Amino acid sequence: MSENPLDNEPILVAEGVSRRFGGLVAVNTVDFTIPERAIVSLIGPNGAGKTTFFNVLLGVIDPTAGSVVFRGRRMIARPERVGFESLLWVLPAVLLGLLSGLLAEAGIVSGRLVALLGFLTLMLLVGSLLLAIIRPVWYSTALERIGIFRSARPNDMVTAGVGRTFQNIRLFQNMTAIENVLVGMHTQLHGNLLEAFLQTPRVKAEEKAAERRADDLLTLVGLHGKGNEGARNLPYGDQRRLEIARALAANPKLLLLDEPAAGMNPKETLDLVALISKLRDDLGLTILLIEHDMKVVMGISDRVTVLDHGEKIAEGTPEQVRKDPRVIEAYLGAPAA
Amino acid sequence: MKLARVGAALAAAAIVVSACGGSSGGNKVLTIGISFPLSGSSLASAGPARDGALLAIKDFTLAGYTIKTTIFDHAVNGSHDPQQGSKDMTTLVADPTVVGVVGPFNSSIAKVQIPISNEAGLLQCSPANTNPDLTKGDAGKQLRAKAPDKINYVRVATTDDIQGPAVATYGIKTLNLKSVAIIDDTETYGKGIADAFAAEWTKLGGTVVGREGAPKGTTDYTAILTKFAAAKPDAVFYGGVTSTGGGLVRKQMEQSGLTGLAYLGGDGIQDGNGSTDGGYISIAGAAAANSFSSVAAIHDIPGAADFAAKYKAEYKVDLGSYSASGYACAQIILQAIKTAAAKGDVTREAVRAAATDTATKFDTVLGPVSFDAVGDTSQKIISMYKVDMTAAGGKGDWIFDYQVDYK
Amino acid sequence: MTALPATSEAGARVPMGASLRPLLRLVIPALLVVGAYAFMGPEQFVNAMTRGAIYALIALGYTMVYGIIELINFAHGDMFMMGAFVSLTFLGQILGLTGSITEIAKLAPLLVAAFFISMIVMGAVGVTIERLAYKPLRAAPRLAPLITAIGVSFILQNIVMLKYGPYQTNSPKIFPSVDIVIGTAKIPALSLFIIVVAVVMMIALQLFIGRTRLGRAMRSTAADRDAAQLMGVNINRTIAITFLIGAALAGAAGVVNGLQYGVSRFDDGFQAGLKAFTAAVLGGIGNTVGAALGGFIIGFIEVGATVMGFSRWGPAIVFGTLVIVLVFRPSGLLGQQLGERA
Amino acid sequence: MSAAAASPTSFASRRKRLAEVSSRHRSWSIVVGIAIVGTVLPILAAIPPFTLATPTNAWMDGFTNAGVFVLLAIGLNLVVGVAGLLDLGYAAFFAIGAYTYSYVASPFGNSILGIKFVEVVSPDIAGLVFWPMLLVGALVAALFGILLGAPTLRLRGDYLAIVTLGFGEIVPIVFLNADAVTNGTNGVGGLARPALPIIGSFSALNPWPYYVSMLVVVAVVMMLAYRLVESRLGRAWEAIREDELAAAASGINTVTAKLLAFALGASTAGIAGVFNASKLVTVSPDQFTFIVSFTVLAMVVLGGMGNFWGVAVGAFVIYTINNVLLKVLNQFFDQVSFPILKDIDFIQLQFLLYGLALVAMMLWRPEGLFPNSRRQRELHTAMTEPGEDELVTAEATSEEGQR
Repeated sequence: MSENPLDNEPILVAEGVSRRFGGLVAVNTVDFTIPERAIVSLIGPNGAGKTTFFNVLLGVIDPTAGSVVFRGRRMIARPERVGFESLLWVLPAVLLGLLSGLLAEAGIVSGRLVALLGFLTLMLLVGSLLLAIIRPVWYSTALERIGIFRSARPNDMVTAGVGRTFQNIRLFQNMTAIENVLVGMHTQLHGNLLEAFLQTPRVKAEEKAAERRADDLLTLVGLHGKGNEGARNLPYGDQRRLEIARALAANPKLLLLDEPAAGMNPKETLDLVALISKLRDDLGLTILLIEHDMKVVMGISDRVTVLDHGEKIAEGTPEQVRKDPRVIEAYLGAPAA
Repeated sequence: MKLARVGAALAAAAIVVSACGGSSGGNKVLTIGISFPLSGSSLASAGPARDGALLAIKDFTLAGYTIKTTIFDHAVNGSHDPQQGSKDMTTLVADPTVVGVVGPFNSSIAKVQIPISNEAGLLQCSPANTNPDLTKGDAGKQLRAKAPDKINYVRVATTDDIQGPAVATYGIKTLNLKSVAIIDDTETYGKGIADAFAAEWTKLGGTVVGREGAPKGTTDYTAILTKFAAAKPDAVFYGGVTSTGGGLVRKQMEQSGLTGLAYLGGDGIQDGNGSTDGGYISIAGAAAANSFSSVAAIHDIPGAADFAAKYKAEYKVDLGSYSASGYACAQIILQAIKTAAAKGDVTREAVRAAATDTATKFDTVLGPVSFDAVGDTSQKIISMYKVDMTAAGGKGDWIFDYQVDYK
Repeated sequence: MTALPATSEAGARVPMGASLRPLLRLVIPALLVVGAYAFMGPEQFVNAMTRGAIYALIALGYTMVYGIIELINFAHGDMFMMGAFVSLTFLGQILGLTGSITEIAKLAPLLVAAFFISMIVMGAVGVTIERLAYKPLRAAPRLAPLITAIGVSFILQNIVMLKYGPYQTNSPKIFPSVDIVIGTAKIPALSLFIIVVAVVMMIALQLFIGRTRLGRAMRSTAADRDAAQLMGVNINRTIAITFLIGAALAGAAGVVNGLQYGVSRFDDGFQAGLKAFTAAVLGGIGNTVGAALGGFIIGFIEVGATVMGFSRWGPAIVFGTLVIVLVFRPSGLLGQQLGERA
Repeated sequence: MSAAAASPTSFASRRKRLAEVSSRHRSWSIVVGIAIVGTVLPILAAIPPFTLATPTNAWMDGFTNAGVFVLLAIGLNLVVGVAGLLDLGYAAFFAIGAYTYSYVASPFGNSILGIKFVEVVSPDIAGLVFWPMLLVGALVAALFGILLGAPTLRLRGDYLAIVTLGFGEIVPIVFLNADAVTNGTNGVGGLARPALPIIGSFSALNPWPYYVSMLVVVAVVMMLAYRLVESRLGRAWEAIREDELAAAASGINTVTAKLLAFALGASTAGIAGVFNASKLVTVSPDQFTFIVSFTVLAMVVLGGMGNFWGVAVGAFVIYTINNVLLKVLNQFFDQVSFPILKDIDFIQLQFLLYGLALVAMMLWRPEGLFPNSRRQRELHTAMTEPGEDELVTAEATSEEGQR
């Protein structure tokens, strides 16, 4: 632990990530790596493209170029030959449909068999559509092998081990705090439909354990005893913490925090900084912070990256970044030399 | 709490309704049920049938008995509802004073009611059902699963498999038409009669140049009619009733280059003269000329004119399409009650037996009617009518042309 | 802003696609229209246009109301039905007209009056209904006004049924049945009149929404009600006006329907409303141009289905097309403008 | 939950305790609750004011019919109330369940499947197939729920609504026009009535076996529904309803979860369809119109979305208004000889009264008769601080929740 976390193996590597909206280039060929167990920050003035970049990392929006590799697996990239995928699942059904049509025309099959073939065609069509919608891992892998690629979706990223919070808190307002955490635990629970129907001992035990763990998580973020409060009734700072607890519930390896200190008073901010350090030190998490405010991140970051107008303008230790003239210019808006 | 309030309202309703039960003045109470779809657009055709039946019951007296009626509307949210139809029949069979039921109107309701009334041995007379499957063959037997040989369901309307061919024969033999385009309303009656018509038409050497369907609620038939026009038929046959489009189709034929063509239909479009609200002639207007339709009854019934006058005096409107059939059904049930009373006690079973006795001839407003072994009317005379726009004071009316016996 | 490096694959592709796209947007629909014309022939083409025009007029009201308060106004179809009854009452029962009127000098003022009266009456009905049944529920769960909308639909139907009976009522076809001959095809002048009326109203609506202060208020309320309120827009009045215009257009559709088919019944609104709603969604709900487009498309699908001999399957084909379109364009054909809100 | 109890009257606290006990012993409370309701209803139907209106048997038959709607409402509540997916074509699955039963339990259906079953065995045996068919109907409907749900899941909010509405229209049209396999407009008749080993085939005249079976089916379905909602999947649905993006960011595969909501909602409708078909012994396309979908939706919204007991009550209330109350008004006023009212034909006013009832109930209780605790909490906040801002947020949240 004493060694510099920046020397660790990278857990996430983003290469040449770009995202444009129409004529606007929000993120422009950004290279970005996060070493394991590091706390890195991404800062930049308003409109620098931080949140867009963040959303690309999380699979919320597709990049227009570049890719993101998480724990050795390419998760996010510009979609490739997606049109073929549609073709792939339409084609078998169309072929079968044509075939049955021809067979029926030729009088080779008739009556009930035609109906059966028609039904099969329909099932095939919808089955493959279903596959494309649910997109299990084996399906994506198989597609990737033939050169068709789609980015992981937000929930796939969670399963892979990336947790997140939102800039403007998005809790499940009408649920209690503990229910929020339990929802976050979704990927960690395995009770299936049948078990839920039968209330098997296994699923009961799992639910009990989940509630205990949710309690522990609430305690960890400092919300001990507030589990049964409605999320909407919690004070602002607590809501931020609850969101972190919810993200932690999925056992992430990498935690992405989007302006976690926004709207907090100095005292709350201090507590938060302590919590973030604790998460890394005690739970061994890797953390990416996105901040508007430079002051928040300076204390805890191992490395700070600065974005401006969608481009990476500086990267280094907080000290280095603080002194970088381009950063100062970007923040203060001094005229270019 | 809300439930309690609803419950209270229900209870209040029930108390009041309850007052109608019981016997009056020592007479034995007999109840005749009426089960029709009576709200929404169904009322247009089922209402006259109900009124006809009520008129017959109103005039009927039998010493020692008091005749009551109970009316059930099984239209829910505007259209006939099989679940409600079944509930109404359950209600009727559960009331021991009910000895006969006039209804239902739609085949799909008959299909859920017959199994119940059959098990209870309750006589049912439908003024309008024409679907052969309700009585004949295996399908009919399946409906009477509990007592297949105890017929309890009779009907005064001739089935589609007689009426449809009758119109086809008329078109080919009498009107000398060769080709026809057919449109139906996709309902049981409309599609059934159109199928039967088409089969007979082809058998007699005619050609069917177009066959389309437009569900009820359709208002625009121009596309179908333009398509027909391209095939240049001699006539258009409409399978269905006026309220599902019979008049609209005729009206729009003008717009689509089919002006003046012969227009054929079953009894579904034979519903009063040019001043009858919502009737075929009043909707089609001047375009109604050169239309032909069938009615499953003899034309020249002695009591018919009398009945029409009485109906008009009672309800202040002309006869509707099924007024006479409703009246006839009630007449049959009442006559069966009389027969049962003459033989002994009037029980449900006695009434049923009296009505379904194949030897009995009932004198009805549709002419003499008797029922065959499955409860279908043995009266198989079909009368053909055509529209005369000079009749009914220039408003147009159906004028009798000829009749054939299809025994 | 910053340009992508020219070497980037994406950078090379984008301009080409961008230059082709507007052209394709014009060419593809044009090809479709020409194709439909060639396939159906002129008469059926006009049938489809006429039917589509009526759907489009109704769909406009659906889409406007949806755009502004996100309510699927199931009572809107009944506005159309009532509009038809207002017009037949005025022309048939008050003026006692029955047949067609051939003199333009007499016909024109009658038509104008029929449209005017029907649109005014229905506009008033629309605003009243909004006040009584929807406004109190603006802060309620979203499905509550949906249920009242259907309740209102039942009420309107029953009122008309009590007044005019459960059967079809004749509406005077005052428009003379004159055909315009194009080659071998005979096109009824009435159909052309209907198409023209519908298109004129659509253009007027677009101008109103795009160019006037009230139209701007409507757009801003639709985009963000709270922000609009902060900017001084009178929300209640704006919503009322939206209902007024939507219902008036439905009233106009009712008049057109009466002229074209000559018959109305109390339950006509249901099917028409369903189709119009489908049209609004097909075009991208909330988008007025989309609603008009959707209306015409549905007209073409229905007529096309009949031409190909699938008249029984008409509604199934309409909804099937809708599903397919939505699978590929989840916010309808022209729905992006609103996509951000959803 | 604790914060919500603002005015702890003894009634409120008692009610709260009841709610707590019932949620701790959910399954037992359902069994007990259904048993109580199931006993009270026949007693009511057998005592004077009610017996005089209609015979007890007819009441029982009506209760069983209402039970079909209770099942439908429970199923739709899973989709609309819990998962927040607006489904306007729910009758499609009702139809699919009913037709599924008809294929196994009618001579016509058997001939399509190419088997001989109903014709060769006695009704007492044939009817036994009803019980496994409840499950099969549920499975087939669930399959179609997935088939029809799959293309719709990318759609949001009201786009979903219109597509489901479309399926609700398409399915009956298919049953109507695919004559060869569905007997078209005639429908399929001659279905076997359910049977049990000792009592044999159910009878049309004795409503009790149907009634008791319905109670059992409702109790089981409601128990399963509650278990589902209180499971991991149920939490996922609620999360999706509240905030889809946040749900996805919590690792929920929103697509699969929605598909499951569709499938499970559909399966309940399938059960209702099998039951209804076995009771009517006929299925025809006109039993499954849009109006059924809408009626069930009204039941769910009126009962209180998300609350299974609430929607069951909603179903019962609307069924009673529509199929009982409005039908007896004529006789009612005739009997009391109320001056003006007795001359009005209330049968013709059914639409009007039903419409007014819907509007009035929604205006009176926009959140339904028995909103579930979350929605109540939502509303409570709005009521204690009736400031303009608060109302706006409450509305915004509820809008968010519906999508």
